[in-house]
Amino acid sequence: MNLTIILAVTVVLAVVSFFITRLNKKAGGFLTVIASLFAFVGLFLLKGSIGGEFSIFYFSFKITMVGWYFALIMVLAYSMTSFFNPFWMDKMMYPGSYNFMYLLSMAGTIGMFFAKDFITLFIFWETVVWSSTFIIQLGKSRKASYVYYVVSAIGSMATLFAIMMAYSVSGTFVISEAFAGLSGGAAIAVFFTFILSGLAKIGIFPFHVWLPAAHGNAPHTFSPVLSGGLVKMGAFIAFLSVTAFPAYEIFSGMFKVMGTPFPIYFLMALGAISIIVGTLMAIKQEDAKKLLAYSSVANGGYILIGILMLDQVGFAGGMMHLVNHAVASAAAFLAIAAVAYRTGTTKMSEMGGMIHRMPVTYIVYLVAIISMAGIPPMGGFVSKWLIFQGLADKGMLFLAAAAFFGSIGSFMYVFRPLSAVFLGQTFTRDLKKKEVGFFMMLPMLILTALSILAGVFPNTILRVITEIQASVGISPVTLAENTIVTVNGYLDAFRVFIVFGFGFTIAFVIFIVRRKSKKVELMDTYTSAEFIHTRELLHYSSKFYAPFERLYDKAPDTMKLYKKIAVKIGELGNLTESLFYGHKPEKTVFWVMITGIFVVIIGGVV
Amino acid sequence: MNVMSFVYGFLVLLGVFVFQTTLTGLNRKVTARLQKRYGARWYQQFLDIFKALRKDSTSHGWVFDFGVIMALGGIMATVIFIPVAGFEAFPGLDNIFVISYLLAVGMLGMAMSAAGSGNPWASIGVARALTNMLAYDVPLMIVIFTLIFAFDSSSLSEIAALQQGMGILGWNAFRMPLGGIVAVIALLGMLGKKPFDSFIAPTEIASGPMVEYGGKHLGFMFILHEFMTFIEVSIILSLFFGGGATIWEYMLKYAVLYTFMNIISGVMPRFKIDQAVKYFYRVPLAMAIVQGLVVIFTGLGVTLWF
Amino acid sequence: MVLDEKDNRNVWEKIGDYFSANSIWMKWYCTGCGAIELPPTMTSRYDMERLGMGPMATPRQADVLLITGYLSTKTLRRVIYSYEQMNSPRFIVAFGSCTINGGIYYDSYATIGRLDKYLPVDLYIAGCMPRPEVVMNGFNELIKMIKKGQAKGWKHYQENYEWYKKNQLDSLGEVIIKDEFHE
Amino acid sequence: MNSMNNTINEIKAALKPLKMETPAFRQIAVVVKPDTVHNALSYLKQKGFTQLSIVTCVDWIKESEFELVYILFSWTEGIHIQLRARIDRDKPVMVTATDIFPGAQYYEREVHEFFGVEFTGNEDAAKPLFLEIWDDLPPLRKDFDPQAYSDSKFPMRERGNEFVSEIGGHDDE
Repeated sequence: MNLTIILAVTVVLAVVSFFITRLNKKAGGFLTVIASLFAFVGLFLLKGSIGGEFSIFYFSFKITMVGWYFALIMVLAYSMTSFFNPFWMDKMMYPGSYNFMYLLSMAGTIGMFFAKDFITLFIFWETVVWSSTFIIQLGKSRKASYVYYVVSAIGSMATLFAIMMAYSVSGTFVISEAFAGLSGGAAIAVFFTFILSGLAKIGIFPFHVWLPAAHGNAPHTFSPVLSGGLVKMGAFIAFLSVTAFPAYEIFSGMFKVMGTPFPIYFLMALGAISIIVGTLMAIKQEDAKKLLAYSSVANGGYILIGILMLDQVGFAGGMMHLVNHAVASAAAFLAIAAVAYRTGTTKMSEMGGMIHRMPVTYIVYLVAIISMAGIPPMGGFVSKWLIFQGLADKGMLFLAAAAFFGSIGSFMYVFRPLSAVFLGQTFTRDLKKKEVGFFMMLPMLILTALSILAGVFPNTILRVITEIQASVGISPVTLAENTIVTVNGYLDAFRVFIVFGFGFTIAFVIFIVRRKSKKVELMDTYTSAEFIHTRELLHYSSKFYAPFERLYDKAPDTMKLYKKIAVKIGELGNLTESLFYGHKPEKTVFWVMITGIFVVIIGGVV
Repeated sequence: MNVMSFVYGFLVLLGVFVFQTTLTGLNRKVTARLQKRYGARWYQQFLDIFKALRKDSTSHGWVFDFGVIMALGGIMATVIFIPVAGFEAFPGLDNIFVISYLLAVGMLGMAMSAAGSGNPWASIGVARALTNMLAYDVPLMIVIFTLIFAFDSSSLSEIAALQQGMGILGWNAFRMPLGGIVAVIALLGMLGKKPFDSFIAPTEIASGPMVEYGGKHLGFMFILHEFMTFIEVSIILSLFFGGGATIWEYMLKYAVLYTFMNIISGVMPRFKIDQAVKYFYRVPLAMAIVQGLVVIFTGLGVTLWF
Repeated sequence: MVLDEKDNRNVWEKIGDYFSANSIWMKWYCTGCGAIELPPTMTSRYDMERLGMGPMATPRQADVLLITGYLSTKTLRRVIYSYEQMNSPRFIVAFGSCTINGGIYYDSYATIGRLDKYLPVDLYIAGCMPRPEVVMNGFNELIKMIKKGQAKGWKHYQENYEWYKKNQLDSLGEVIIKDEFHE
Repeated sequence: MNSMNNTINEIKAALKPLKMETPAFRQIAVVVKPDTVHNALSYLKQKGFTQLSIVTCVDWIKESEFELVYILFSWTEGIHIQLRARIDRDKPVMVTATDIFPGAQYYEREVHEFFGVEFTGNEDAAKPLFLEIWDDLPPLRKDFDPQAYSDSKFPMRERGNEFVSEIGGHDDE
C-alpha cells in the first residue's frame, strides 16, 4: 500500500462525503466509516514499506517506524469513532462540514506523522488544527473552539519560530538534520519554543485549559478522537524534541537533576504538575466528558514523562501508554457518548443506573477505566508499571510521588461516572431506555478487546516499541516470551491474568454452590426503615467527593487567571487606543513623536 | 506455571484463611480485654463467616453479584502472589506494583458492587474509602519507591531476604526509621482501623459499602476482609520487618504486628475523612519525602547504620 | 408454639443452626425506652459478645430484630418494612411488656397492643424494663431454641403470610406510606 | 424588673386583654378575644417577640370551648408571652398566623390534626402531619375515647394463666 494513495483517497473522500451528506445524511456518515477503515487497513499494510522516502508536490515524506506507530493509533481512534457518525448526523447542525472536516483532519494527522521535513509537518499540523477547530464549534459551545484555537496557535507559532531559528543555523528543514549545530542559549530557546506546541497539544499544565473546554463541548462523536487521537500529536512533538533534537546530547553539559539535564527535567516536572492538576480537577467535575478531559491531562503527564525519559524502560512505558490511553480514553468517551445518545445529557447528576438499561456500554466503560486507572489485567497497568520502574530506576522521587498521586487519584475520578451514570438508581425517565444498536456497540467492543489484549499480551505492542527504541539509538526494553524484564524486577502479564482468572473461578464456584439469592428491586434498599418512593432522591451522584474537594476549592484556577490576563491585555489595548486615537489630533501627534524618538534613541544605542 | 502451582496456590489460600481468621478472632479478644470485657470465643470469626454464608441473601442485580465475585477473585489472586517466608506459589511474580494494583481490582469490584446496590450510604462509603486510599497510599508508595531505589528490586521476597540475617537492626524499619513509621501509620489506614475507619462507620453511614450485603454476599465480604488484611500486613511485614526466614517466624512476627495495630486502633477515636487526608499529607508525607531524599542523596539506610 | 415438636431437620440444617445460634447479629429497633438497657448488656459488665452476639448496622446484615419497647402504628410500619428486608433465617426478639400487651400504653390510640399479631415473635423478654440479666437470660433461651430448631418464626411468617398481612392492614390501614414526606 | 413592668403596661394598653397574669418569672399570660389574635400577634412580633415557640390547644369540654395558646419569646428582653384565646368548640375556626410567622404552618397543621381546629387562610392546614392514616375523631379531643379506639383497632391479648407458660408468640390460629 502506498501512502500517496491513502492520503489522496481520504482527501477525495472527504470532499465527496461533503456532497453526499447534502443528499443523504446517513450515507455521508457511513462514508466516513469506510474512509477511515480504509485508511486504517492501508496504514496497517504500510508496515512493509518502512524506510521509504518520496515526495508529492512540495511535501516530502519518510515512512518511519515511529510515524507508523503514531499514525496507526491515531487512525484507530478515528476509525472506531467514525462508527458513531451516522447516528449523530441528525443532531448535527452542519453534517456535511462535519464529515468533511473529520476526514480532512484524519488525512492531516497521517501526513503529519510521516513528514520528512518541518514545512510538511507544519502544514499538515495546521490542517488538523484548523479542521478540528471548526468541528469543535459544531458542539455545545462556540467559546470552546476559541480556547482551543488560541492555545493551539500559541503552540504552533512558537514551533514555527523554533523551526525558523533552527533553519537559520543549519540551513535545512529536514527533521533529522534541522537541529544540528545548535548550542548554548539558542539551543535552549529552540528546544522550549519547539516543544511548546507539543505541550499545548498534550495539555501539559499551563496549557491544559483547552482540553476540558474542547473535549467537554465538542460533538460527542469528536471527543473520543480529540482525547484518544489528537492529543497524541503533542506526544509526537515531544518525541521529536528528544530524538530529532537530541536534547540529551545537546544539554549533556548542563546542570543535571538525577542524571537528567535540567531543561528536560523541568519539562518532566511540568508533566508531574499536570498529573496532579488533572487529577485534582477531574475529581471535582460534574460533567462526565469534562472529567474524562481532565483525566487526559493527567495521562498526558504520564506520556510526557515517559517519552522524555528516553531510556530503556520509562520510554517504553510512555510509548505504550500512548496506545493504552488512546484505546481506553476513546472507549470511555464512546461509552459516555452512547449514554448521551440515549439520555441526551452528559451531566452525571442527571443520570443513574444505566447499567440496567445498557449493560454492554457499562462493560465497555468498566474495562476502559480499569485500563485508565492502571489496574491489571488491562493495558494501562503495564505501561504505568513501566513508567514507575523507570522512575524508580532513576530515583526521581518527586515525579514518582506525582505519578503515584495521579495513579491512585485516578481510581477516584474514574469511579465517579461509573457510580453516577451506570450504577445506583435508574431515573424514572430512563426506565424505558434501550441499549445502543450493534453498529455503535461494535467499535466499543473492539476497543475493549484491545484494552484487554494489551494487558494480557503487552509484548505484542512492546515489540513495536523496541524497534522504535532501536531506531532512535537507545537500548530496547528486554522482552522474553511473555515477560517484560527490567532492572528492578519483571512482569509476566499473562501469568498475572491467569492467576486472576484462577482466583475469580474459585470465588465464582463458592458463590454458585451457595443458595441462590433473592432478587429484589433496586428501590428496596436500606433507608433507615423510611419509605422513599422517588428514585432520583435515592441516587448519590453530585458532589461525590465533597469532603476532599473542600480541601482544595480555594486553590487558584488557571482558567480564571487567563481570563484576568485577557482582561488586562484588553485594558492595555484600550489605554493605547485612548492615547493614540483620542478626539484631539494633537495628542496623537505628540505620542507618535515621543514613540518615534524613543525608537530612534534605542536603535542608536543598540 | 504448572498444575502444582495452582494446587499450592489453593493451599496458600486455605492456610491464609484459617490463620488470619483465627488471628482476627484472637484479636477480638485482645480488643475486648482492652475494654475490660471477656470477649468472643477465639473461633467466633469462623462462626460468623459460616453463618453468613449459610443464610439467604438478597441481590440487587447482576453487578451486585459480579462485583462481589470480582472482588474476592482479585483479592485471592493477590494472596497467591504474596511470598510467605520465601515461599511463592508462582515464583517471581511478587512484584510490589503488581500486588498493590491487583489489590485495587478487589477494591474496585467491591466498590462497584456496593454502588450497584443503589443505596446512597454505600456510595458515600465508597467515596470515603477511595479518598482514604488516596490519603494513605501516596506516602506509603513514596517509601516503597525509596526501598526499590535503594535495593534495586521491586520483589517483596527479595527485599525481605535482604533484611534477614542481620538481627533486628537489619530491618528496614530500623534502617529507615522515618519510612518505617510512615509504613506503620499507612498500614492503619490500609487496614481501615481507627482512626481511619470513617468509611465503614456503622452508626453514621450504616457501615458504608457493606450496607446492602447480607447472607453469602456478606460472608464474601468477611472472607475478603480477612484476605485483604493478610495482604496488607504481609506487604508491610516483608518490606519493613524482614519477612520471615521460616514460616513460624513469619507467623509470629505477623501476629505481633497485627496485634500491635489492633491495640493502637483499640484506643483511638475516629478521624473525619478530610482530617485523615490532611493528616496523611502533613506528617507522614513529609516524613516519607525526607526519608526518600536521605536515601537517594546520602545512601544512609541502604547499608546498615553500624 | 409447641415446644416438643418433632425435629425433622437434616444434618446440614443442624450444622447451619449451630452457626446461627452461636453468631447472633442484631438489628436494634430502639423505639422505646428499652434501648437504654442495651449498652450495659453490651459493655464490660455483661459483655454479650462472649455469646457471639453483636449489633449490626442494617437489617440486611442482621439475624435478629430486637424491638425494644412500645410500637406506635408509625413505627410498626417501619418495623415491618425492616423485617421484610432481613434475610432468612431471621428472628424477632421483643422486649418489655409494651410489646406483649401494650404495657402502660394499653389504651393509647396510636400504640399497638401485641406484636405477635403482626410479626412472628420468637421470644418475648418481659419486664418494664427487663434488666440486663434478664436480657442475657432471654438470649440464652433464644440460642437454645435456635440450636434445637425451634425458633421458626420466619417460616411461620412465610406460611401464614396472608394472616399476618391481614392483621397488619386491619390495624395500620397501609404498611407502605406515600405522602408528601415520603416521595 | 422595670422592663417587665413596662412591657406589661404597654401590652395592656395596646391589646386591651380580657385577663393578664404573670404565671412565672418573666412570663406573661394574656387572654384576648379570638378575633383580635391576629392583630395581637402582629403587634407582639413588631414589639420584638420574634420567636413563635409553639401553637397548641386545650380542650375545655365542659365549657364547650377550645383554648388556643400561642407562646412567643423575645430574645431582646428574655420574656415569654402566652397568648390565649378561647373559641367555640362546635365550630372551631381561627385566623391563620402563617402570614406573620411562617413557621406556624406546622403547628397549625398539628392543632388541626389533633383537635380539628380550622385555620382560615392556611390552605395546607388540613393536610395530615403526624398521624399517617387517620379515620376517626381528632384524637386529643376529650370526647374521643382512646380505649375504645384501641380495642377496636389493636386486639389485646387475653389475660389468663396460660400466658405464663407461653414462650413463642404465635399460638392462636
